[in-house]
Amino acid sequence: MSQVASEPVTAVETPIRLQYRYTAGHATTRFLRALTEGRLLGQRCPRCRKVYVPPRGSCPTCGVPTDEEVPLADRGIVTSFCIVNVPFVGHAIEMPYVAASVLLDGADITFQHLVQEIPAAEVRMGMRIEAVWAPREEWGPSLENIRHFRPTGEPDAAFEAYKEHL
Amino acid sequence: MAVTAVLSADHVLEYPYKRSVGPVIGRFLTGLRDGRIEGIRGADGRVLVPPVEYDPFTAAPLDEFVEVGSSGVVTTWCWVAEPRPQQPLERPFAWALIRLDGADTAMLHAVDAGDIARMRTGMRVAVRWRTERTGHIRDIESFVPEERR
Amino acid sequence: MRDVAVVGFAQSPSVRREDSRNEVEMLMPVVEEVLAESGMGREDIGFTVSGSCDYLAGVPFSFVSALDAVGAWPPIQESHVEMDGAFALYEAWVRLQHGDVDTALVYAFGKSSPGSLRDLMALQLDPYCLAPLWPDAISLAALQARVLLDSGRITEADMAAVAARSRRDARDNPKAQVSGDRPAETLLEEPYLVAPLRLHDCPPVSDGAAAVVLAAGDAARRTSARPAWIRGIDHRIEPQALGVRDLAHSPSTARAAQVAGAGRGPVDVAELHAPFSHQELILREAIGIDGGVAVNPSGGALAANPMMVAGLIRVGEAARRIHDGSAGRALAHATSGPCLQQNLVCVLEA
Amino acid sequence: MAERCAVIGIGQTKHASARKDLSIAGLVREAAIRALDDAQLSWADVDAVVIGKAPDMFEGVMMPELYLADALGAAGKPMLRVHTAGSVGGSTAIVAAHLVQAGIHRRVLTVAFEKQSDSDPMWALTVKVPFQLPVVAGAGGYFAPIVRGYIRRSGAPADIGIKVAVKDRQNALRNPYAHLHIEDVSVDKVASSPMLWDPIRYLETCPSSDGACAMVLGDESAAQRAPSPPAWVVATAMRSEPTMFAGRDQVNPRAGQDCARDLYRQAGISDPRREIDVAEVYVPFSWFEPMWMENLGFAAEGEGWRMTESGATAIDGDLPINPSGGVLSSNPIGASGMLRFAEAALQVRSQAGEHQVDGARVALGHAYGGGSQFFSTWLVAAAKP
Repeated sequence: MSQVASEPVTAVETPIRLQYRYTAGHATTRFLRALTEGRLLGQRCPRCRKVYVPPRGSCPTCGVPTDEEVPLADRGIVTSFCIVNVPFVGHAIEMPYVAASVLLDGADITFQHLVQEIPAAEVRMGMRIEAVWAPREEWGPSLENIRHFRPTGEPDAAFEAYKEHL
Repeated sequence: MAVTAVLSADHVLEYPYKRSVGPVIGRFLTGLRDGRIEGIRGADGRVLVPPVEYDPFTAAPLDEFVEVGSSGVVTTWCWVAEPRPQQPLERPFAWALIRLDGADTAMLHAVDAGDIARMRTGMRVAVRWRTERTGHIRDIESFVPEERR
Repeated sequence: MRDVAVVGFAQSPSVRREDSRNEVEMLMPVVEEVLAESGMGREDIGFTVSGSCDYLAGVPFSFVSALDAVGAWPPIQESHVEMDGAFALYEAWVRLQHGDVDTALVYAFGKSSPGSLRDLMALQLDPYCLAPLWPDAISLAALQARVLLDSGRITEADMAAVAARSRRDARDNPKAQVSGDRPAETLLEEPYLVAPLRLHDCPPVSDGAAAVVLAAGDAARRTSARPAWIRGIDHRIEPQALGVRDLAHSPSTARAAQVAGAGRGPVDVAELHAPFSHQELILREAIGIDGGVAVNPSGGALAANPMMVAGLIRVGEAARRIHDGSAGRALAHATSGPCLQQNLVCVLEA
Repeated sequence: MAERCAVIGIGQTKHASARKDLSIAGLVREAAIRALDDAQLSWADVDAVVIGKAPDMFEGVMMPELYLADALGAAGKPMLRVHTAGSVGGSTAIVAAHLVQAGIHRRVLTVAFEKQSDSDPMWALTVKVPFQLPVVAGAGGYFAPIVRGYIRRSGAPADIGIKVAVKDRQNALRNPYAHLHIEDVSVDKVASSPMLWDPIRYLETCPSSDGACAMVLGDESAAQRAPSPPAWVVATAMRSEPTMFAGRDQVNPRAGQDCARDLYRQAGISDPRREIDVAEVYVPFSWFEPMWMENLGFAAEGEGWRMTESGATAIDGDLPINPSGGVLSSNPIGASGMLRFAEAALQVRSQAGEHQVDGARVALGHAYGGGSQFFSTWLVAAAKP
């Protein structure tokens, strides 16, 4: 097919597909296993006593292993949030949705999760929230067992309570 | 702390990279699509195949294209008894550095020789073109021992 | 130049698959051990630098979470190279030459087990005309080995002898992954993996981590009874395309060795980062190492090859021979890229 | 520190969402050649190359410096590859400066790049890894709650982000290399652009760019021989802290504060707001200008927004910030930090063209990366230190 007068080549497709087998490590495994039973498990640093969730097996500021496990409630507060109008690749979710920094009661660090069952414009910093779990038969080793968080209706936490978590 | 079997899961890192190639590689790939192999003259006068945009030793920009032959000599090779999934051939083959006629450097590609016994350094091989060509290094399906043609 | 020495070295065992620990969990004990050996606390470290590569585990920014292993709080002076840890050590040495800090922690980690190392190394190649062919790492090394064999400078028996000696020496190295005492003759009876390479000519796939502490001048003398002084360190790179290089020689190693002053005196021990057996023979010639030198008494990369770590381990192993008094002058080498494209040489003295 | 170090050559590409005319090598070359030409040097004059970029997954090339050795004239020379996330362009330049200051090399070429159009940065930055929390919609989703935290803490008026965006986009119109040239940019246009990650609007975010930046750094004798005025490197500083830890202040991270303090200490600066003439600060979302004003010690905590509001950070203000248009106008991620460093050097060399700040003698270059955890800064001056 050596046709001559065609356009010069300016780009080339070079698909890359790499397959990995990824292991979770002990701390993450125990956190995820607890989630399959509907429990939230943090870890406390033996040195600074801070409680990490999800635990990663170490304290980032002390550089030491964290092996004391701490059960945590599935409720807490929104410390901050953003209202997202950008499609979330691979997730069928109605926009806008609220991605919040969630501080569980008893934990010293936030993680991001969804806040729903409230109009996006009404979500507030300091708002009390609780987990809404997926039906038990859908549970797996994943934080996605918690579909989202929703307001509890309790009074908002004072700014002082979470200003160190921004 | 009780020992728990560690969880593991598949992770696929996949993207269909589309690369702009610039004028030099573009011309080489255009040539491949049209069934032609072009090298480029280096700062020392040697003909480099595949062409490079900049001289490997002086970094000078290169732009003098030289058409070279579609057959040449194997300067080194190895035998892949069990090809990997993304490699050019599914049956056992040789990787070889091949110095095409008119070129001074060797290019890497696969040689479809059928059997390791047919391979030797210094043997002549020729391009086997893919029928459907798009301007890609894989427009060269492989090289084949020349006497086989 | 300021006097800078390796004063501590620690490494994890190299294993085929480190399943139970993530990178941070793998690194933490190593960092702890190297600090203890150097008699330092985290607060005594002036500069921290690491080496790793995202593609090994297929996770972008993998070095970011690894920082958790050093407890970077209060904030630290820190850098990272997407290279073998030996090059991180070079950056640390530069920083100590710059002179505003006296101590440095260098660490490296690499888990090769999650992916298919042999295949993904193709991504180091020219992304337009080479990587799309997916030549695997062993095949590229095999092309180089045949150039050497064709030249008549070595035989397959020479390669097997390197492998046999490495495995034999590795028996004394509890951190090594592959060891044994099969003689070269029986290794040669094995089938080819990618002819002309047999399995024993190739490195194992390893997960591992290592750390080194460097200190300058008095700081080194305070912390170590017998510091391994870096008398010279240099690294050089070559063009990448295999077809334009002289694969039978390593001019970049030769140049780095010259600049590092390797030839200024005899060395007692050389730790060469030669992942493939024939590459040791190329490196010996490039550096000018004669038969009397103990090469890779640790077993070398043929016994354990955690990617991005194995080069740093060479420096650590060489320094260890000085620390324990078994060597007065040692040489370490690290490599990167296909077929010894980039090479670092470090000369250490008691 | 045995030697002085100066910037003696600067080059950058025309940044664009896709430089379809170039290969990766062609892209880095465009910047590198311009830096060499600026210094009137050839490849043979370069002793070593230090290159930086962000994750390799952007281009799908593992350790691309290996393939780029030819294009950057590195054959037979030392070559290092730095990667410190978004701050990498800055930390790469700092490693190069240290090579000169330590007396190891006389002239070092340093380059940083990203060719983001080979893939999709949203993909590369949010690769889904098993067992990790589902990531929320890219960098904007990560940083927007932090911006909200800043607004709450400082009580800043809601339009500060808009003002920054208008200023930087107008500045970019003076910079021929900038990716975005939005001729009709206005408060209304920014304010009415879609709210992507509330409180961050579309026109308050950085683009995704292909681009590269390069500098030639030289020792004192190289600087004396340079054809143009050198920008002397007065001080460099880097700080890192972990991504996530209990009690971490992401609005005003301590690593950034410590980094700035260290920089000023080395340079003997006691009042940075007055003693520094212009700063190129890494602002990928407009609200980060007031945040970094505080973090860098130009304003008291909670007061950074007043600098924006009063026009102090405008190109004719008392401390112009990002006269080049900044990251908001060009964002080849790996190069963005080096562009800040290089633009600072251009200013004190009086070579910034249309976006030159009158009388700039001392300039700050700043970069940050990761989750606001890696910081690198340098201070350059027209006068020899």
